[in-house]
Amino acid sequence: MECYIGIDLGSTTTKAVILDAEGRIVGRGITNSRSNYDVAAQVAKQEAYTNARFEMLSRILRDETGVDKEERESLESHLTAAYAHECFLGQLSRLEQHCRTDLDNPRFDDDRRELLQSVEVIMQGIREHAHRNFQPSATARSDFFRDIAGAAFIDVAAEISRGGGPAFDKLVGMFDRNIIPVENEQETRSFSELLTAAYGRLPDGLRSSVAGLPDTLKAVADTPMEEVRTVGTGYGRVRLPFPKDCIRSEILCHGLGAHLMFPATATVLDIGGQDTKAIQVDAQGVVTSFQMNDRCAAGCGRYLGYIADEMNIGLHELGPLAMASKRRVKINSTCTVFAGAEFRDRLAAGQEREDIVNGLHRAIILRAMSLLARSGGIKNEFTFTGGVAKNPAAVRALREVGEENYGELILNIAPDSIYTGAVGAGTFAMRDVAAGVGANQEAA
Amino acid sequence: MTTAIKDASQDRQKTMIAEHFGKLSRAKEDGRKVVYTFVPGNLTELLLNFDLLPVLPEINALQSGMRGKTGDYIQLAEKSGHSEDVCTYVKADIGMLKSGNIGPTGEKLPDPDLLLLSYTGCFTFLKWFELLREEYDCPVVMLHVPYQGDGKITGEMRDYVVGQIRDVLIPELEKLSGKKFDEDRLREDLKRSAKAEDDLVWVLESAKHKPSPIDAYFGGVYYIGPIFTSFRGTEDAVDYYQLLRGEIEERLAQGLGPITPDGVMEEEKYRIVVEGPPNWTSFREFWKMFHSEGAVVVASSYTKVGGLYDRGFRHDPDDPIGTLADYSMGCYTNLNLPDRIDLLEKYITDYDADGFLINSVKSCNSFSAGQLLILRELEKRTGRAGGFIESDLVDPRYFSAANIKNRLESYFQMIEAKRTKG
Amino acid sequence: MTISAGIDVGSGAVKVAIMGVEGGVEKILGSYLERIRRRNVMDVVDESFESALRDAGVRRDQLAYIATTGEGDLIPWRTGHFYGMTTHSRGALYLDPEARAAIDIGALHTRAMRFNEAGRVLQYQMTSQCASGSGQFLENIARYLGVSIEEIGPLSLNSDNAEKCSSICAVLAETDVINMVSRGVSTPNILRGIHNSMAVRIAGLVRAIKVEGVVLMTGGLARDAGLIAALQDKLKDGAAKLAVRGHELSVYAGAIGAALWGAFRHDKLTHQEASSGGT
Amino acid sequence: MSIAAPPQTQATGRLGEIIALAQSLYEDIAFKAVADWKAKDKTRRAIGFLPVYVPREVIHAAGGLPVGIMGGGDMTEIVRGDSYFQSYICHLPRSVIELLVSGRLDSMDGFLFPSICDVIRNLSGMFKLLKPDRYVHYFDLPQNFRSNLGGTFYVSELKSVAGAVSAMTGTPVTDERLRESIKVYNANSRAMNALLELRIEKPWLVPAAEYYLLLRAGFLLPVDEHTAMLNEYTLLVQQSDRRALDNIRVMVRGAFCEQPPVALLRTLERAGCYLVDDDFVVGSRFIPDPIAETGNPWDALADAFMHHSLPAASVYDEKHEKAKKLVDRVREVRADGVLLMAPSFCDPALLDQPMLQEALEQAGIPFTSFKYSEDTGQFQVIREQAGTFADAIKLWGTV
Ligand SMILES: Nc1ncnc2c1ncn2[C@@H]1O[C@H](COP(=O)(O)OP(=O)(O)O)[C@@H](O)[C@H]1O
Ligand SMILES: Nc1ncnc2c1ncn2[C@@H]1O[C@H](COP(=O)(O)OP(=O)(O)O)[C@@H](O)[C@H]1O
Ligand code: SF4
Ligand code: SF4
Ligand code: SF4
Repeated sequence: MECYIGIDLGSTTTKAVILDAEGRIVGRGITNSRSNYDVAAQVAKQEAYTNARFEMLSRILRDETGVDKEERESLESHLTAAYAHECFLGQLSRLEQHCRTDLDNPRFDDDRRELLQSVEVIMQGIREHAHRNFQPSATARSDFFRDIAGAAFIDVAAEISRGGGPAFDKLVGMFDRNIIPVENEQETRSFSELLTAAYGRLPDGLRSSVAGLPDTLKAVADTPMEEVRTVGTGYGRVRLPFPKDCIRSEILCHGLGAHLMFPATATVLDIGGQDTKAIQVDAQGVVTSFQMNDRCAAGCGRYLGYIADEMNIGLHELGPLAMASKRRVKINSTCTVFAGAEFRDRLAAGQEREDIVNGLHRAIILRAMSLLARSGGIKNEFTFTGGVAKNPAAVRALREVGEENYGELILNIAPDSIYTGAVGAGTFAMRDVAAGVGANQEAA
Repeated sequence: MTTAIKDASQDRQKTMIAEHFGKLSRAKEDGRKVVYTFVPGNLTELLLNFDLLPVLPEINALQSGMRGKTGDYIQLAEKSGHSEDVCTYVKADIGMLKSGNIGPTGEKLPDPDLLLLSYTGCFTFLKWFELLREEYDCPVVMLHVPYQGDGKITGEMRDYVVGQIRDVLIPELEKLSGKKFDEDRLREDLKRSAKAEDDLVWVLESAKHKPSPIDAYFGGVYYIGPIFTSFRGTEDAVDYYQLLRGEIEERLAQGLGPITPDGVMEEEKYRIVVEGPPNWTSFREFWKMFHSEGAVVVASSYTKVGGLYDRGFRHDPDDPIGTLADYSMGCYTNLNLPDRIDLLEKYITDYDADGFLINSVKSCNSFSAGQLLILRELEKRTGRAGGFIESDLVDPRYFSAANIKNRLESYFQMIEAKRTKG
Repeated sequence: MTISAGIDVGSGAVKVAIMGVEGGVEKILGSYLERIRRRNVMDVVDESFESALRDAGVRRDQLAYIATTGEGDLIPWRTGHFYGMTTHSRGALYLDPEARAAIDIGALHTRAMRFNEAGRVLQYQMTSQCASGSGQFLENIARYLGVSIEEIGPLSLNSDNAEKCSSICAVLAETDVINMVSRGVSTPNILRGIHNSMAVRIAGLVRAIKVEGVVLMTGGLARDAGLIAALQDKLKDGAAKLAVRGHELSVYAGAIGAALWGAFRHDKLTHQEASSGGT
Repeated sequence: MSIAAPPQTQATGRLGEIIALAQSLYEDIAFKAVADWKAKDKTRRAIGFLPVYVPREVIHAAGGLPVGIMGGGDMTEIVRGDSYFQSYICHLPRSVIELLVSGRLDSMDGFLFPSICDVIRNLSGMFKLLKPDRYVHYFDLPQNFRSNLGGTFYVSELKSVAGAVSAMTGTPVTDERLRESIKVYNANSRAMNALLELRIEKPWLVPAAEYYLLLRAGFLLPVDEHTAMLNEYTLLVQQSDRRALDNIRVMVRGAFCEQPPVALLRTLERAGCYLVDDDFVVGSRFIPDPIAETGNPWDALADAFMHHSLPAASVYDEKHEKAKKLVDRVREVRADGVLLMAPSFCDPALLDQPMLQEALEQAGIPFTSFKYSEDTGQFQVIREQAGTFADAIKLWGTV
């Protein structure tokens, strides 16, 4: 299969999509951006390939086996969860390894034994957490190893130090130091190895539910996927590990991506981790004007991240929590770093958690509104993209504020909205190849 | 900064300025009195009438900016209690004062014998001289110039200003200088002003040609120098503008583009109208962002802060005091927002510009408050590409070259896109 | 002996100091610090208060005054509350009797204050709505770089070629740091770069209050030798009469100062009562 | 320093009702009260004016209702307002534009922009463009204070406003009517002074937030209703059982235009500061002494503005006596210190500060300064600053 790849190296997350020769999205991958762009891009791409193969599997199961829908879905979700679990355990054992090696440092001479013991307890704790978390029915707090493992790490560490073990700070410091190398290493096992391992984790009943499942899995794993061209975009684009002519500005990519997803798009709002963009596009998806936040990250996605951290809940849970609010609390400061303090203040003042969180969402949207206003207002159709578009409370606030001020809106949000920039980039890759421009892509 | 600009007129101007500062440095020994005052709507001819020497703190601030001194000056002022938020011209001036009041030629500027607070088009002027008054033991005279809020100069406004000039200013200046007001001399000086003004207008309007022989913003700030400052009404100014006009006539005949610090501009790719003052601390770098892209500024509002001569105003020797009043009330910063927009719109069409660009400076509320509405209105009315960048006059902390360059590049691309489409 | 407690509730950590004052001699009897890290503040307060009492070997009923500072006015069982700059100045003076100014860099705010030989605050300046250059910011960066807070200082001191850090926003600076790492800039050079940019801002505050003489760093970041070095560097030129110092107990300055003011107030009140024959 | 958490000054009964009314007027950013007032009589007209000072007598005499437009406070969500102003311009004009474009100023038949700064000045032009069908006037206040120059000019401005409002209402401003209006406003300013005196004497009876809300009510209510409100409040509050706290007495300067949020005032009081004098909504008492009720009323108004008004950063200090007046006032109200609080990005207020600071320093009066904006939501810094300020004075007494 011919693959065109778009990679969006965001400030918070790195997204990759794979487009087939017809420009359909066949795979998506996302990972958190990190200090090593190469790795981030590789990991996202790898994830996208994995995702593409799972989609392939899904198609085969649907079209080529007689298995009924319910059973098929059960199999797929189990297999996906088991695959993720497998990857997680791989990373976890690397984390453990790094923690142990780290403790060889002479400055731990005094309490090495205690710390090593704690590591053991913590790892065991995380494994147990993971066991629950990777049930097909479980809703994950986050997609990323750092977040899932980190939260569990903190929980167990707090317990240990409360019980008279090493100081909490010391334990958590261990995580902070060692998560970095883990993130910067890639999974060493191949897709096929991981898939086989995941297959091994399936309950017996499921394993035999489809005749010849192992062969099907092998076929999926062996299907060749050929990377024709990759185009990169995003915050880190000046440092992208790509040849210069395979790089596009994120504004252009977002505009085009939104246009492709919703051809009648006139205005695009993208709220990412550290930046917010308001873009106006014409009928061909060409950007006509735009505004971005400069110099200050107030009111971006990262803000929600800090709040979720503060409450020790997952990003996914934040929106639903806010949706439960019935009152509106007005929040004025959107400085990302102050968010936690403001949250605590308000709690102390007796305000409800969900109302505060709801207010925080509205505050973000209000910030975005001023960028939108500066770029020329909201015109129909209006497409909302970026990570924050996944958040139902942010969407609700956007719709409310938008309609109060600009009348009725056609508000588009694609399930793939976080991939908008990557889709734009992938499409530029296709167009470049079609037009015969651009580099030969060995380098990527 | 002017090494590459070798026109005779430039040399001439330099000499004039050097002479002026020379006079200033000798003022005390020569027994000449010094008056500090502001540029917009200034009363140069009136000061000339009493042989007073003007010092323009705004010009000092901008020149300090060009010489890279303002960063320190501003910090010094902030250290003494000035807020980060306020106009940096004021802070640069206060900082310069605190560092010994060394002028652009390296000589110490004389202390003022009078602060002439001609209050035209900006409230900050008022505070500025209230602050200077704390430092110098000298009188302040206020000339309150009412704003053209409703877009016109009413009889009451004119009477008010004329009355102040006649009943307040002239007596004070007479007292200070020990000289009597000489109306005939004023008429003679005003005649010379008008003559120089004719030539200036011709020069500015030469930008209507394609390609334009001048850059009416980056080059323009040099062309307006003498007439906006201390030379109006002098023979020097008349000569300078004749010389300048001759040079431009020459360029026009040869079909040449403007001179930039990096040589003659090759191809005129974009014709732009600019609103707002330039940045001084990175003036050359800023200019380069334009000329290296083939962008020529064909008209600008900043070059009208010292008078809207191209809209027909001339100093009128037949009504000497009235004309000074009209001049004070008529400069660009005293126009209301709707009139500013009309004027810019007219420039865009008259000079056949591809687009307009606003350089919004943090310091100057007088210019900046409302510029985003100007942008939108002009886009709507002219359908041409509008651009918006932000910087500051003399605060190096607010000039982000990468940011501005980025915006300018996308802006020029937008013009290109508009062209290929329609 | 008058025994008093000072509780400094910060946005990053709770600090408690137990002080004894007798005949003009002030002594620190016990102390405790606990970082909050996403836990309920009041629980952390209770825990740290008990631990500090244990450390001092003092019973609760022996305390003449429980003084709070920082966000501590939320504690219902306090005797009185003093504001941060009042307490940090007093604490700084206790820790370093030569000090005539203090710079307190906490998790979110930076403050600079000038005081006299009696600990009376004369002038002060504080950062406002923006968290750039704060402890939280440094903490985020450290987490990104995978170094623990304690290592920041020593690493930064090892820098040979400090990187220029332009971003003023605590959040955007993270991205800057990512860029530096991917360009292969070493961790010490990144940290020193960040320290330098923080120092510029802090120096601005210090200049604004016209300090001369010894300046003591208080608050959590006083433990950061790298920041102190950067600040010493920045303040060297121009104001030659400045000496920036740290103290190993600097982080307790607020708590110490609160306890001392509490004791002072207690003595004053009992004195008043005594002289007025009680009420 | 506070020994215990200060008890919340809760107003109950009739006093509570008055405060509740003032609060609801303050929160009425859609100016419903104005629409209601107009609905009672088809010929009624309301004229909105921006801070600082506008002689409301003239509008009143022409049968109009002068309504203060003091910004959107922290109650207005800024959606489009930000698109009209760069980040380095103060907050007030954004919320005012927001109110305008969202239709919340529709009940105003005209707008006056007194000359206090370039931002307000340019805002007048923006209103002209955005509301071409309304009366929009930049009301130029003289900076020359001679009656034959500034005075004459000012009277011409007054007459131009009177003419415009009269044309809307059909009520010409005769000298007689204008004198009557001056009387009505003099009564208001007497009520205001009585309250201010009480506050200076017993600040615990008149909490800053309540005082502030009452001031704001005066910019919305018809003047006689407001006078009655003030008188009733002043009477009732003296009968209340409010007790004094261990707070210091401070005076506020610099807040003449963009208004701080009410929560900020409460924060200051909680941090241990009684506000005994301030320049909030300064236009409501800009001319403290009664204006001449006989003679030529136009000249009386001009004379009052030019020679009997309070100092403000936007008025030229011709006699060079601003510093002295400040120090005198501190002594007069027996303030322990001064809070110089100015709106962020406000050139007039911030450029004034160094001069005021110098004067206070010379006089040995403690002061502290900070910036705010009308939608400031984080008070920690301000609380710390004010609290430390109060601590210092309490622990060590005044100078
Ligand atoms: N499932 C989710 N639910 C809610 N918010 C999310 C979710 N996933 C991501 N986000 C938000 O999106 C932000 C990242 O958005 P993204 O567009 O990936 O940013 P960038 O392009 O700058 O890396 C995060 O900070 C987070 O707030
Ligand atoms: N050794 C250290 N080096 C650098 N930073 C430190 C060190 N120890 C503590 N900190 C920082 O100090 C901050 C806490 O300081 P503190 O004065 O307690 O703040 P607050 O009073 O706001 O809670 C934290 O942000 C932490 O990152
Ligand atoms: S505000 Fe503008 S016009 Fe006024 S002094 Fe500053 S730069 Fe000049
Ligand atoms: S306010 Fe907060 S988000 Fe904005 S620049 Fe400052 S630290 Fe960054
Ligand atoms: S707050 Fe200051 S700058 Fe803003 S409108 Fe008012 S006076 Fe002007």
